[in-house]
Amino acid sequence: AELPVGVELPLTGAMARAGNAQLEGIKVAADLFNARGGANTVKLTVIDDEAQPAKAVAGVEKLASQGVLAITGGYGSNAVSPASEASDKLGLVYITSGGVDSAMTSRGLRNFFRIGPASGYAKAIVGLLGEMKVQSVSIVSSTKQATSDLSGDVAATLQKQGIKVVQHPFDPAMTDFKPVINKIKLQDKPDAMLMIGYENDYIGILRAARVLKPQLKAVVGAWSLATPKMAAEFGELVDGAIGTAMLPYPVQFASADGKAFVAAYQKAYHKEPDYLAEFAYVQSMLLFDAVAKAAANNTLKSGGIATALRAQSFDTLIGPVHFDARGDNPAFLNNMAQMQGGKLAIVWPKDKATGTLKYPAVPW
Amino acid sequence: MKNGVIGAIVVLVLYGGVPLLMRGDLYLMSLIVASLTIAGISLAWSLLGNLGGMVSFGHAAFFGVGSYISALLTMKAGWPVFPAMLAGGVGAVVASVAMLPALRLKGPYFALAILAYAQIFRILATEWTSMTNGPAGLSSIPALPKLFGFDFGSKTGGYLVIVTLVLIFALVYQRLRASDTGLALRAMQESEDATRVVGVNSTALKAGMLMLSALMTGIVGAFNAHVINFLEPDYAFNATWSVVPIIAAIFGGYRSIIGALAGAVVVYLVDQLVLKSILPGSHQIVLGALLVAMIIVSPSGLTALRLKKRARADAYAAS
Amino acid sequence: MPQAELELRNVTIRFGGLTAVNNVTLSIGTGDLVGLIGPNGAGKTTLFNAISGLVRPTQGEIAFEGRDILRASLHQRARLGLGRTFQVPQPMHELTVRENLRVAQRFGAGKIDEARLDEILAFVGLDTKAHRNAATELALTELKALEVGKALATQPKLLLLDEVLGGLETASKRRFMSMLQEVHERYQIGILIIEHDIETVMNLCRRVCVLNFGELIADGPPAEVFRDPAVVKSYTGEAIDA
Amino acid sequence: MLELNGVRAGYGAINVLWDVTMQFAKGEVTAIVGPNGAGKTTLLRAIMGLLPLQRGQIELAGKSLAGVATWDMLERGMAMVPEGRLIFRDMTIEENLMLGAFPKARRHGAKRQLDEVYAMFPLLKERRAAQAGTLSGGQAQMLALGRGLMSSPDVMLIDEPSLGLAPVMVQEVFAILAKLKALGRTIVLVEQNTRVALRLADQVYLMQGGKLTFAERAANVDVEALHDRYFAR
Amino acid sequence: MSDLVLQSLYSGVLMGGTYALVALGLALVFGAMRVINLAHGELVLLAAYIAFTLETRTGLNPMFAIPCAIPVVCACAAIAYWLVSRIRRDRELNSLILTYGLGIIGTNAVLMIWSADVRSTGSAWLQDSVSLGNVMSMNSELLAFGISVVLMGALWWWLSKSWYGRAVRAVSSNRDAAGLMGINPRRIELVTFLVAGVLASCAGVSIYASSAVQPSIGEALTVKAFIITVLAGVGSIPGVLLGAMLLGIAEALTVTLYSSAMQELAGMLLFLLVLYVLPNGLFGVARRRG
Ligand SMILES: Nc1ncnc2c1ncn2[C@@H]1O[C@H](COP(=O)(O)OP(=O)(O)OP(=O)(O)O)[C@@H](O)[C@H]1O
Ligand SMILES: Nc1ncnc2c1ncn2[C@@H]1O[C@H](COP(=O)(O)OP(=O)(O)OP(=O)(O)O)[C@@H](O)[C@H]1O
Ligand SMILES: [Mg+2]
Ligand SMILES: [Mg+2]
Repeated sequence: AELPVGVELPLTGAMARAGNAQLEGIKVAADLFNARGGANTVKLTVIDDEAQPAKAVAGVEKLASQGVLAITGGYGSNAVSPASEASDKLGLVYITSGGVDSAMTSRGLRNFFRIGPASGYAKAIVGLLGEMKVQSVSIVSSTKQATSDLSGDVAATLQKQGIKVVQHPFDPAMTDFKPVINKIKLQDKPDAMLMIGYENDYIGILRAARVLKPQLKAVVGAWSLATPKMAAEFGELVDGAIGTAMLPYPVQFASADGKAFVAAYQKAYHKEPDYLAEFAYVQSMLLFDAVAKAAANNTLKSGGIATALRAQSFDTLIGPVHFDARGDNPAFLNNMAQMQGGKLAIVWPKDKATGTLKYPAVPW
Repeated sequence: MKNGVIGAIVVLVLYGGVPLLMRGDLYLMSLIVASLTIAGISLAWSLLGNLGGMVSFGHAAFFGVGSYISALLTMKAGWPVFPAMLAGGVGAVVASVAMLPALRLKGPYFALAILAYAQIFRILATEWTSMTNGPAGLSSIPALPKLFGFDFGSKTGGYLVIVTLVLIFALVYQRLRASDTGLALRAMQESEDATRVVGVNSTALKAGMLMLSALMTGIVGAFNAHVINFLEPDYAFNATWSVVPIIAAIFGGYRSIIGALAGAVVVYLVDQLVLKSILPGSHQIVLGALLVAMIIVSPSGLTALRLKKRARADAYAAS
Repeated sequence: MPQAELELRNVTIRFGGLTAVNNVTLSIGTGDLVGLIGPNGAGKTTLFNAISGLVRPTQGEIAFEGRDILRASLHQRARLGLGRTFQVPQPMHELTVRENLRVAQRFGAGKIDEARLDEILAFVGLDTKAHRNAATELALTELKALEVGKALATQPKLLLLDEVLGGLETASKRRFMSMLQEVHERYQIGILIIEHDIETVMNLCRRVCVLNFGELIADGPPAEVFRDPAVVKSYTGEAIDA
Repeated sequence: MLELNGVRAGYGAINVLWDVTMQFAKGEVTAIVGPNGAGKTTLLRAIMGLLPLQRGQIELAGKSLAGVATWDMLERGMAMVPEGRLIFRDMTIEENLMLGAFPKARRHGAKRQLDEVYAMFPLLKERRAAQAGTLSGGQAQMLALGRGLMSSPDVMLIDEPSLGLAPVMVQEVFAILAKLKALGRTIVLVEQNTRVALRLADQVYLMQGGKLTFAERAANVDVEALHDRYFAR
Repeated sequence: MSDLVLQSLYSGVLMGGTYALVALGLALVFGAMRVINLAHGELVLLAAYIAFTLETRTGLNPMFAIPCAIPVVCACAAIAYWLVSRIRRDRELNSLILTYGLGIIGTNAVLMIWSADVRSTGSAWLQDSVSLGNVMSMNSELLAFGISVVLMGALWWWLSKSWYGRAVRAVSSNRDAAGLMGINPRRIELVTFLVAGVLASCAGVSIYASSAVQPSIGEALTVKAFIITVLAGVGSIPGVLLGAMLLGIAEALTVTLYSSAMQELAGMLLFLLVLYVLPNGLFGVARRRG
C-alpha cells in the first residue's frame, strides 16, 4: 500500500537553505525505501513553513487534514516547537533533526522524536577540547536559540573540568567582530576560541581574527563550519579550523547503507551530500520503517508508529539511535572534523578518525 | 436601516456561517485565525496612522510585550487565560508610555523610533533570561480555556475569540473616527500648530491614540501566544508583526476600516492558498509585485477601487 | 482705568544673535481694540507667537487676566480665551471649511453650537464655500477669512489678528472692519491687530502701538502716533494727517 | 507680446476662468484688478502652465505656449512672482536668490544680478546666510520679488507685490517696478492697491467672477470710478 | 588609553565609513524627495553580487566591479524612480510601501539568481591586515573608508555648491516653486535616484570586499541606513558621516566595554537619545513656527 507521510520544512525565507538541503535527504530516503520493493511504499506531501511558527502549525494541520500518517522535517526551534505540539495534539508522530535544544523534549509529548540533540554536539566539542588539553577557552556565540543553548552547555561542562571559560554572546545582526576578537586577544588570551553561530558569523569572526591575529592554538566551531561548501568557497580563511561534522569530505562510508545513500544522493543532485541531508535521511528512514511496521501490525491509527520507533535501537549513518521515553536520542554523538587543505578530516573521536589533528593550527 | 441589516448579516455569517462551513478543515481555519490576527494588528496600526497621523514601523513591540506578559502570567502566576490576555494589552499600554517622548517626532522619525523600541524590547527579552527564559523561549503556553462547556482552545473557539476582538476594535475605531475628536485628530496630522491654537490638546490626543493602538495590538499578541503555544524573542518581536499588517492595511485601503480588515484577510489567504501553490519558491516576489501594482493602480487600496469607478461614472453623467 | 486683560512686562525674544523683540512692556485692557504696526521684521508676529505660546520669550513675563501664562501650553492659552490668526494662513488640513470651525468651537469653546457656526461662516463670507477642502480649494484671501473664523469660533476674550485685512479689496475690507467692530462691541472681545494699511488702522483703532527693530517706539492714539517723527521715518515714509 | 485667447481654466471640477481674452503689450505695465476671488491669481497660474487649459490658447511673441511646461517658461524669458510665500524655506536667502537664475542662459550674469538685488533690498544682504524660513512675512515677500528679478525676465507676472509690506517698502517696491518698466520690461501686475497700481500701469483689466469685464488704457481710468465698477455689473 | 579601547574606536570609525556609504544614497533621495527608498539595501546587495560574479568569473579584484555594477544598479534605480513618480497621492506613505514591495522583489530575485549562500571576496590582499601604529584593520576596510570619504566630499560639494545640487534641494524644499524657477522636478528627481544608484554600487562592492553578503542582509542594510539618515537630519551630508561614525563607535565600544550581545541595543539607544535631545537630527534645522 502507499503510505502518506508529511514533510514540513522552511523552503523559503530565512532558513531556506537548510530546509532545502534536508528536503533532498528526505527525498533520497523515500526513493531508497520505495526501491526496496517491500509491501509498502511511502508518498511524500511537502509543505513550506517559511520558518514562521504560525505557518508551521497551519502546515501540520494541513498535512493532517490530507491524511498523512506521520511527519518528518522541521528546522529551527521556533517552527519545530509549535509544530510538534500541534502534531502531538493531532496524534501524529513528528520526527526531526532540526530542533536541538534540551527543553524541546521535556514537554511531555508522546509523539515527538528527535535524533540529534544539542548534547551530542556539546559532547563532541568538549571531548575534542579535552584531548587538546586546553586550559582556557573563549566562546563567541550567537544569541539565537540553538546557539546560546549549546554555548551554555559547553561552557558549563568545561568549567566543571576546571577549564577557564569566557563567553561572548553576540546579536545575530552583528557584522564587525573586531571588537570581540580584540577583547579575546588582549583580555582573555585563551588557548582556543570556540565559535557557535552560522556561516556568515564564522566568516565575520575568522575575518576579524585574521586581521587581529590573536595568539590561539586552535579555532573550533559548531555546525555549518566544517562543510564541503565552506572549504570550497572560503578555503584559506577556514583552513585549520575544526567543526562538528558527521561526514568527512570527500565523503566516505564504510557501511552499505551509507554507500547507497551517497550514491543515490549524487545521482539525484550531482553533488556531495552534507550533514543536513544526512540527518534528514536518517530520521526519515527510521520513520518510514516504523510506519511500514505499524502498517504491517495494523496499528497505524493506534500509536503503532511511536511504539515501533521506541521499540529498539537502530544502527544508522549517524551512529546508534535509541529513543528514550521522551523521544530524545541521548546516545547521539557528533564528530569533529578539521579543514585540511580543502578537505575535511574527521579528527575526533579516535575510532572514527579519517585524518590526524593538526594542533596547534589556526587559519592565519 | 440598510446598514443595520447588512451589519446583522455580516455578524451572522461571521459567527455562524464561517465556523459551520469550515468546521472540518483545520488548515483553512487556522489560516483564517492567523489572517484575523494580522487583521487585528492592521486595525490597530491604521487607527494610529489614520487618526493619530503616526506611521509606526514597530508594532511588533506591542505585540511582543502583550504576548510575553500574557504567557508569563498564565505560566508563572497561574492566571486564567482571558484576564491574562487583557493584562497583556495593558502591559503593552505601559510599554507605550515609555514611547511617549517619541510623540514629538514626526513622520519617518516617529516610525523609526518605534522600530527602535521593538528592537530594544526584543533584546531585553533575549537577555532577561531569568524572566523570559531567554532565546530558548517559552513552550507549552496554556491554550485558550474551556468555558461554559465550550472549548475556546479548539480552532473554532479561537476563531470566535479573534473575530470578536476584531469586531470590537473595528467598532471602537469607527466610533472614534466619527466623533469630533476624530476630526481634530485628522486635522492635527498636517497642521499641528493650527489645531493646537484653537484649543486641541494634541499631545494628549496623540498619546491616547498610541495607547489605544498598543492595547489592541497587545491583546492580539496575547491571543496569538495562547494559540501558537510558543514564544521566543525573535518570534514575538519579529518584524513581520510590524510589516505584514501595514501591507495588509495599505492593500485594503488604510483610510477605511473595512480596508484594513479585508486587506489582511485577502493578502494572507491569497498568499497562502493561491500564490504559494502556484509558485512555491517565488510567491514572495509576486506579493512584492502585487504591492507595487496596488500602489500605482489604486493607492487608496482595494476597497477604493470600486468607489473610484462609481465617482468617475458620476462625473461623466454630470458633463 | 479698566483692569488689563493682557500684560507684557519686559518681554525680550532672541533667535541666536538676532533680537526680534526687545524689552517690550505693554498692556491691553478688557475690550480694547489696539493696532500693532511697524516695519517688516519689526517683531510683530514674533510678539503674537510669544503671547499665544509658539515661542518662549527669552526674558520677561506675560499675564492674561492676571494669571501668568508663560508656562501654559498652546491649547491651554486658547481655552483661556486667547484666539489668534496666522499671517501665513494655516488651515487645518484634510477638513472642510465648516469642519475647521467645528473643531475650533468644540475644543476652544468647549461645546458645539451649530447656529453660531453658521453665523460665523456668514460673518467671514465663507458660507458658500463651507464644504470646500480648506487646505487645497481656497484663494488666499479666503484662507485669511477662515483664520478669523476659526479664532472667533473658539469664543475668545482677546483676538490676535495678524494682517488679516491684507490683500482685501476696498469694499470687502470695509465689510470686514465693520464686522470686527461689531464683534468687538457686541461680545466685548478685545482685539490686537497687526496691519500695514495706515488708513485701516486709523479708522479701526483708537490706540496704536509701534514696534521698530523689536522695540516699542510709540503707543497712543493714531493721530498722535502717525505724527511722531520716529514712526514717520521708520514706517510710513511720509507724514500722515488724520 | 503675450496674448490670451478665450482661456478657460480651473481646479478640477471647479472652473474659475471663463473664456478670458487679453493682450499684454511689450514694454508696458498691465494692471489686473478685481474683487477677491475673481480669478486673478488663477489667471497668472494658467499663463505659467501651472493649470491645464480647458479651452483657448496662450501665445508668447506669436508662439503658442501649449504644452510648454512651467519650468520651460523661464527659458522663454517669462517669470512669475507668486502670491503668498512660495520660497524655499530650508535654503539660505542667497541660495533662494541664486535659484532665480537657474536657467542655463541666465547663469553667467547671476553674480552681478545678485548684487543688484542686494542693493535694492539691503536687508536680504544682511541676512544672506540665514534660512529663508525664518524671515518675517514681509521679508519673505521681498525675497520672492528679488528672486523673480534674478533671471531679468522679459515678461514678469507679479501677484500682489505689496501684500504684507510696510508703507515705506511699498513705495520702494513700486519704485523698483518703475525702473523695470523704464528698462523696457513687460510686466503683468495683479494688485489690490489700485491707486498705486494705476500710477504705474499703461493698461488696466478688470476681472470679475472669472471674466474680463472692463479694459481701458490706464490714463483714462479714474480710481473711484473703477471701484464703483466692482459692483456694477 | 588602552590598546583595547583604541582598537575598538578605530574599528568603530572604519565601520562608520561603510555605514555612511550605505546611508548616503538613501539620505540623498530622502533629502531630495522625502521618499525613503526601502529598496536601497537591495540595490547595494545587487552591486555586491555583481562584484561576486565578476570576481569568480574573471578573478579580478572586486573593486574593479564598480564600473560594471553602476549601469545595472542605476537602471534598477531608474525603474524604482519611474514607479515612484507614478504615485499620485500621499507620496510619503505610498512610496514607503511601494519601495518595500520592490525590496521584497529584489531580495527574492537575488535569492533566485545567486542562492542563499554567504558570499565574500577571495582576494587575499583585501583581507590582509594593515597596522597603523597599534591598531589594525583590513586593507579593504581602509579602501572602503577612503571611497566613502571621497564620495561624501564629492556629494557634499555637488549638493551645496553646484547649480544642479541646489536645484535638488530646491525641489525637496518646495516642488511647485522649483518649477517656477525653471527647474524640471522630474528630471532632478531622476538624477537623484541615479546618483543614489552610483552610491549604492560603491557601497555594495565595498561591503562585498570587506565583509560577507547574503540575500537577507538587504533589509538590515536599509534599516541601518535609515537610522543614520534620521540621525543626520534631513539631507545633511556631514550629518550622515557623523551619524554613521557615532553609530559605529557606539557599537564597537559597547562590545569592548560591556557585552557583544548589547551591540544592537547600544545603536538603538543612541538613536533614541539623539532624537529626543535633537528632534530634527544632528544637523536638521528647526522650522520657524507661526
Ligand atoms: N524662528 C526664527 N529664527 C530666526 N529668526 C527669526 C525667527 N522668527 C522670526 N525671526 C526674525 O525675527 C524678526 C521679526 O520677525 P517677525 O515675523 O516678528 O516680524 P514682523 O514684525 O511680523 O514682520 P512682517 O511685517 O514682515 O510680518 C525677523 O527679522 C525674523 O527674520
Ligand atoms: N486650489 C483651488 N481649488 C479650488 N478652487 C480654488 C483653488 N484656488 C482658488 N480657488 C477658487 O478660485 C476662485 C479664484 O481664486 P483666485 O485665487 O484666482 O482669486 P484672486 O482673484 O487671486 O483673489 P484674491 O484677491 O483673493 O487673491 C476663488 O473662488 C477660489 O475659491
Ligand atoms: Mg509678521
Ligand atoms: Mg490672488
